[in-house]
Amino acid sequence: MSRILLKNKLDDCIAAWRSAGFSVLAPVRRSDLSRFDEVERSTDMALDLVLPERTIKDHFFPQTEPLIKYKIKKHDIDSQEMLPPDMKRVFFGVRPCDASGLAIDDPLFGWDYKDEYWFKRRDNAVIVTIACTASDDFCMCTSVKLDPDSTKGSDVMLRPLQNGNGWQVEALTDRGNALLGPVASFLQEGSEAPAPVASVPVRFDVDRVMEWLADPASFESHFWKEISLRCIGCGSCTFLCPTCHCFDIQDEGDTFSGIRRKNWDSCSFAMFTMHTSGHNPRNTQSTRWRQRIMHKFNYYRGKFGVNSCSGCGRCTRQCPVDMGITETLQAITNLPK
Amino acid sequence: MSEPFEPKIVAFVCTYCTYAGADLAGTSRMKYASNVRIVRLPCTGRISPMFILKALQKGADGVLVSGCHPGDCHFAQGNYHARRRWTVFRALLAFTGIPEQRIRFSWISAAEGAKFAELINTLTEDIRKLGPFEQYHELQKVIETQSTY
Amino acid sequence: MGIQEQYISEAAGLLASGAVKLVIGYCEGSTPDRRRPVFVRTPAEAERLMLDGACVANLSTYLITEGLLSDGKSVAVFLKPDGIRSINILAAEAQINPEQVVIFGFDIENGQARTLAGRKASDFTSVVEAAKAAGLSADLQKESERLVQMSAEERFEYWKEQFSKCIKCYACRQVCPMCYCRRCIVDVNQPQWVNTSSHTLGNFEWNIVRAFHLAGRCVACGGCDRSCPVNIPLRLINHRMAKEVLDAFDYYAGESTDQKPVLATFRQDDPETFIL
Amino acid sequence: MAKIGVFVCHCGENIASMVDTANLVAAISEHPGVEICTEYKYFCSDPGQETVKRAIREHGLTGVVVAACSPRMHEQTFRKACAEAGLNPYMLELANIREQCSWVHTDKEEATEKAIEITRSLVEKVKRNNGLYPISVPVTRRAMVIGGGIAGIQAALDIAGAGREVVLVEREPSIGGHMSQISETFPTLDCSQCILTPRMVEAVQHPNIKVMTYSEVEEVDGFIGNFTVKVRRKARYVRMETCTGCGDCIQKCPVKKIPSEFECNLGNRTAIYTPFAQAVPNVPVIDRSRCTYFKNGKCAICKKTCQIDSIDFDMQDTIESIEVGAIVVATGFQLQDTSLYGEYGYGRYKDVITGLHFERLASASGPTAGKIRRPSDGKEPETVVFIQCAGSRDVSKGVRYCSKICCMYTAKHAMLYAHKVHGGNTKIFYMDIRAAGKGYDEFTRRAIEEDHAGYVRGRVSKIFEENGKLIVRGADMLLGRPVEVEADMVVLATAMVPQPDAKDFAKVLGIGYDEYGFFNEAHLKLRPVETATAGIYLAGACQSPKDIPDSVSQASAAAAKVLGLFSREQLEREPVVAMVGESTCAGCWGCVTACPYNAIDHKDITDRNGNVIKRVASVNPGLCQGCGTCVSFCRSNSIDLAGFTEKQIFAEVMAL
Repeated sequence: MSRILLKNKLDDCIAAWRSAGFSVLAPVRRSDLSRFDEVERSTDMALDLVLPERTIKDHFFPQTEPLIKYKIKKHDIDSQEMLPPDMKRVFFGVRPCDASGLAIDDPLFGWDYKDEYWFKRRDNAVIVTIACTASDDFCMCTSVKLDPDSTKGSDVMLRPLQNGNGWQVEALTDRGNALLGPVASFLQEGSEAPAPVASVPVRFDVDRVMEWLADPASFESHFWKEISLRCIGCGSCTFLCPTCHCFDIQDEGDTFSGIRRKNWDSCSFAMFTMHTSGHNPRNTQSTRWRQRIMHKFNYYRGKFGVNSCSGCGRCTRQCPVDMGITETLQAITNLPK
Repeated sequence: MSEPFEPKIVAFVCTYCTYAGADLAGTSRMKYASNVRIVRLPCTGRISPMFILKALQKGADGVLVSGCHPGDCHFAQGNYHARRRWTVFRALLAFTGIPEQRIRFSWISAAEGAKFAELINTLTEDIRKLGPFEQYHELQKVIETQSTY
Repeated sequence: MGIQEQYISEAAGLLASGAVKLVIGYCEGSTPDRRRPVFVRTPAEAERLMLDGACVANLSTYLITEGLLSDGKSVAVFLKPDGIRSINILAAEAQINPEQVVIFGFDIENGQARTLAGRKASDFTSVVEAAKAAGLSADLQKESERLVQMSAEERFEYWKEQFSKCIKCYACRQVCPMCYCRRCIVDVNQPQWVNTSSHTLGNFEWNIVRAFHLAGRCVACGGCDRSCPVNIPLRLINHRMAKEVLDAFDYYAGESTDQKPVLATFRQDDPETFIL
Repeated sequence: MAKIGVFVCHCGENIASMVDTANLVAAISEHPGVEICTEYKYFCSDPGQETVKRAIREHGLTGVVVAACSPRMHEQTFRKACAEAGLNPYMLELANIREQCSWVHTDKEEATEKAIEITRSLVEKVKRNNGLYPISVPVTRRAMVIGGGIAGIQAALDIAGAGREVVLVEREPSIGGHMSQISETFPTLDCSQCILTPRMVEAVQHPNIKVMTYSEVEEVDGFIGNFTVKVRRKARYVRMETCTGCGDCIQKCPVKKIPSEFECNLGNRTAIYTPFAQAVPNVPVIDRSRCTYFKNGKCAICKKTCQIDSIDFDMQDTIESIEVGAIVVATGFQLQDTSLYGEYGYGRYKDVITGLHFERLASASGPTAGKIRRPSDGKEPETVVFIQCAGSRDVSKGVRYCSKICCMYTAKHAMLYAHKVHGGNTKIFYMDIRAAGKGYDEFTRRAIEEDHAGYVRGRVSKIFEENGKLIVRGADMLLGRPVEVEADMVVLATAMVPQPDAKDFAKVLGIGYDEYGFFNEAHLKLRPVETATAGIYLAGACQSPKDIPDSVSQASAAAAKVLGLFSREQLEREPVVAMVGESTCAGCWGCVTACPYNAIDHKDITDRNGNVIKRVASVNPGLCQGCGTCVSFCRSNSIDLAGFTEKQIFAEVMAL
């Protein structure tokens, strides 16, 4: 026996959470784009998506965020911090890979300086994940040692029922348990079996990849040049990635006042490492692509003990030239030992 | 309603014709609305579309771009080049929903002080009727508030 | 022999004879309906080339890769009429020497690739003329007209919604063969004309500037639109610009390798009905 | 750190009565970077300027804003003051709070607010101003005049007369141009040759003038003060240095039946020839295409005849490269080919001729020794019909413009005819009589009143031959009825058109041309003799149809411009010019195309070993006039305009 949430009770849950002061965010399809956004009822949701095009990272580490508001005075500057307001949020229908992405980034934002802008949002968010029963040609969670029902980063796990009427509900954390409190009356006990999770093939040997990347000789390998020839140097893979977290600080304003902002940046951009002198240590696309792969599967692990990839496959799925991590790691897997 | 809305208008003009025309309006002691702020450039050829965008960001409710009549350009061709740019840029702005009535173009010669004064008055009045360009200013206001994400 | 086999054999021949150092074409992609760009350097590799109705990307964008053509050697590239027009513009804007570009011309009709005869950009004059005569896309015109019929406020709201999605990944710029600037205007920070932040204002500015810079240069290959990860209908805004230069100046981008840029030239009798 | 001084002028009451200057000073004083802000009754006065200068020195100001009148009024005044106080004059901006503020507004509060905003935005601009220094360009004080017609000769003589060297290039074997073909000139009826020939001789003998006939300009490089011109000296096959011009070779040349271009094919010339008897230089040329020797290697009679062995069949074209500082273009005009009017029968009927033909017939040195004889049978025509605007002012077939000289020369022709053929009849079909000019209207009146020129207002619709007569059918619009005239000869007032190769030549020079091919002046009203390319000037009919007095006036004007340029060794120019950011320029050459002054060129950037890495745009500060059209075109923001830089304008707007 387990707790069950029936689909026809979902609206009650939403209402209950909302009246408990939560805003409820779920995958929606709006203006020709699937992403997480606030919903008021279940019909707003697009839960049938394998994966929304945008990640939930957007809601913890927004693409652009004000940090400081400043006013320029004759002899000094007035400034005022612009932390986000307190927001109690339920993210409903998150996929395990996106939820894992948050967990992967947590140590990054908290290892020395605790990034308040991330944790203020993170601490007040409850992640309700739905295990995947479907996948597509780009999904690769199993290749990075996660699964279609990984619980990493999630507070509540929902497993779709075989009969399609609802989900098995499992609270994974205190936050998850607390979230279920106000909706306990809409849950029921049941023994319906969950549907089998999606079968996602293992597309590369991540251990072999890590081994190869760690070999100092690999850094200068001709491999990087060949594999990245068609990369056009846009930032779509990094910006759609649930774990990429690079940013730039930018002042925007006029003569009298302005805002200091934190904006996404991408290691794919030629400007990313451009020095004021004009020198660019990563002056070709291959060195940038190498950086991205190295960072995800070598450096990040070195620092935080985990690879910076949750296997969502967006990098390939939305790449204008059909590149992505999968192809590269497959190629590394297939390199002669 | 208390006070009538006073629109903010930014004008980009060439120094040889329209700026001189504006001076003439002054020396002739013509009276016109005080809503326009003039940015003086050597030639309409120097007026980049970016100027217009920045004026809007700065809260302009209307923009005027003005220079020498065709054939009168001090630099012979600057205004012809400018005219092509305006044609294209104006179409672009209109297509993105920035009303054509807010971005105006004119030829005003150094002798047309009266035309300048009259245009400023009409323009001010037209834009006053349109009201503040809230839709665009809203974009700026959003930036200045904390993220609700 | 189908077009694919024919071009594979010709590409292999060109590589074998040393007539070209590289062939830029399409090969199998990560799913059955995807084709990805491929760079072929040996006759043997030419076997990987594919050509069919799924080959839509405008590969001319790779020709502006820094240093690619600087050794004076030739490169062959698979191009549709839009790509051929791109070559014309790149040549007219002195970014490439068209003599170094061998074109495998093709077009897609009813989902099938069909040969376009010719090897050099100048061989395709009639193809470009036919494209001009066929007019701008009627589908886009219809969509664009729908927007034009709206009130300015509605149109603004429409684009505000669309541009609010923009994440400034610059895929639209990177995929575009016309965006060859060594430094994009958006990367100019002294002064910062375009707000680089991806808030809606910054996105408005970026997308307006991008469209303006493509006015009279866009060949409607659709690359930006397809590449946009957040599905902004960039094709519409580019189409509107193409229509404007065609209507106002009878200018069709990419007609020849010596066509002058529409915004660097003028006619004394250019239309000016909007100027007071 | 910026230290800006702001000086608020009351202009007596002119500003102070409408702008609360105390308020203005208070507001500006609070602005970041403003070191000092004061007000005064008249800053343009001596004590006012002293205040500014003292403040610059005492406060070490890095920039100055004077909030006063229009920069068009006192910018120079205050720039000078800044310079005198040791501040670069371009570190100054004027905030126009008089013409564009106090004088035009009626609400003091609004005017004050506006004055504050204007001043503040210029403070922001001036913070980003850069010190600029006048640009000096060395000047080669030698001029080239292209075209040896009356305009070219006049320009050359004027420049040479002022002591500067001139190279006069003419593509025909002789200088003289169209004027040498003309019989008498209106409105004085003096003989064209008589007034022209002395000037031709003067030119060729002038110590400062080097005349290069039978030569063509092939390439022009460089810019104002520093042109390099490649001139092709076509092989004459006669040695200029030794030929005495005795004419024996011409006499003996067996090829005698070549239609003479100079005589408009009404007379003949030989294969070795001078175009006309008074040619300057009086050295013949061999027409290679007609010469028997060049055709089959036989003949060479001229060589045998020449006593001083001046004939050289092996002579080759040579290219001479000449450095000059200025170029006067005086390449003249041509006549439109009138055969496009099928209904007039030109080319079909021998006795339908052009005005220039008539000049040759009336010329004492012409093929008929000045007797009016019709070409077909040599008879004296009893009735001559003149048709004006045979090509001019005709949108459908001819040209849209008025050729300007035809009304006058037709009246002259009617007069000459009346003087030479007593009792003859003239009919002149005209649209309007345009006789503006000194003595011109009097002249046409004289033609009508004294010489009975028969003016008929109307157009001719058809000319056909019948019984040895030319039947001219037309309409008399004043009487409103058809007219038919039996004429012996018809003279068409053909349109003046640009030289057939004018457009190509304009490209060689890098100057503009209009839809017809006439060269474009920099400004139709204010700079009519300059071209948009600095250092290249226009004279005569290459710019637009002109008569002799106009051509000569313009030639002298062009010469004055050249002499002005040559008055100093260095040309000093305003430093408001464009500059290229070479690191980011993508080399698309849009700016090169857009520049109205051809001031932008390509520049190779090379590595240490001299290999070209990339090509970028490069502005020639000697040519740039500072319009900034290139800046607005440049997509990558790689070109900027000193004095109005992107940073300056951005700051100005962002402060509004």
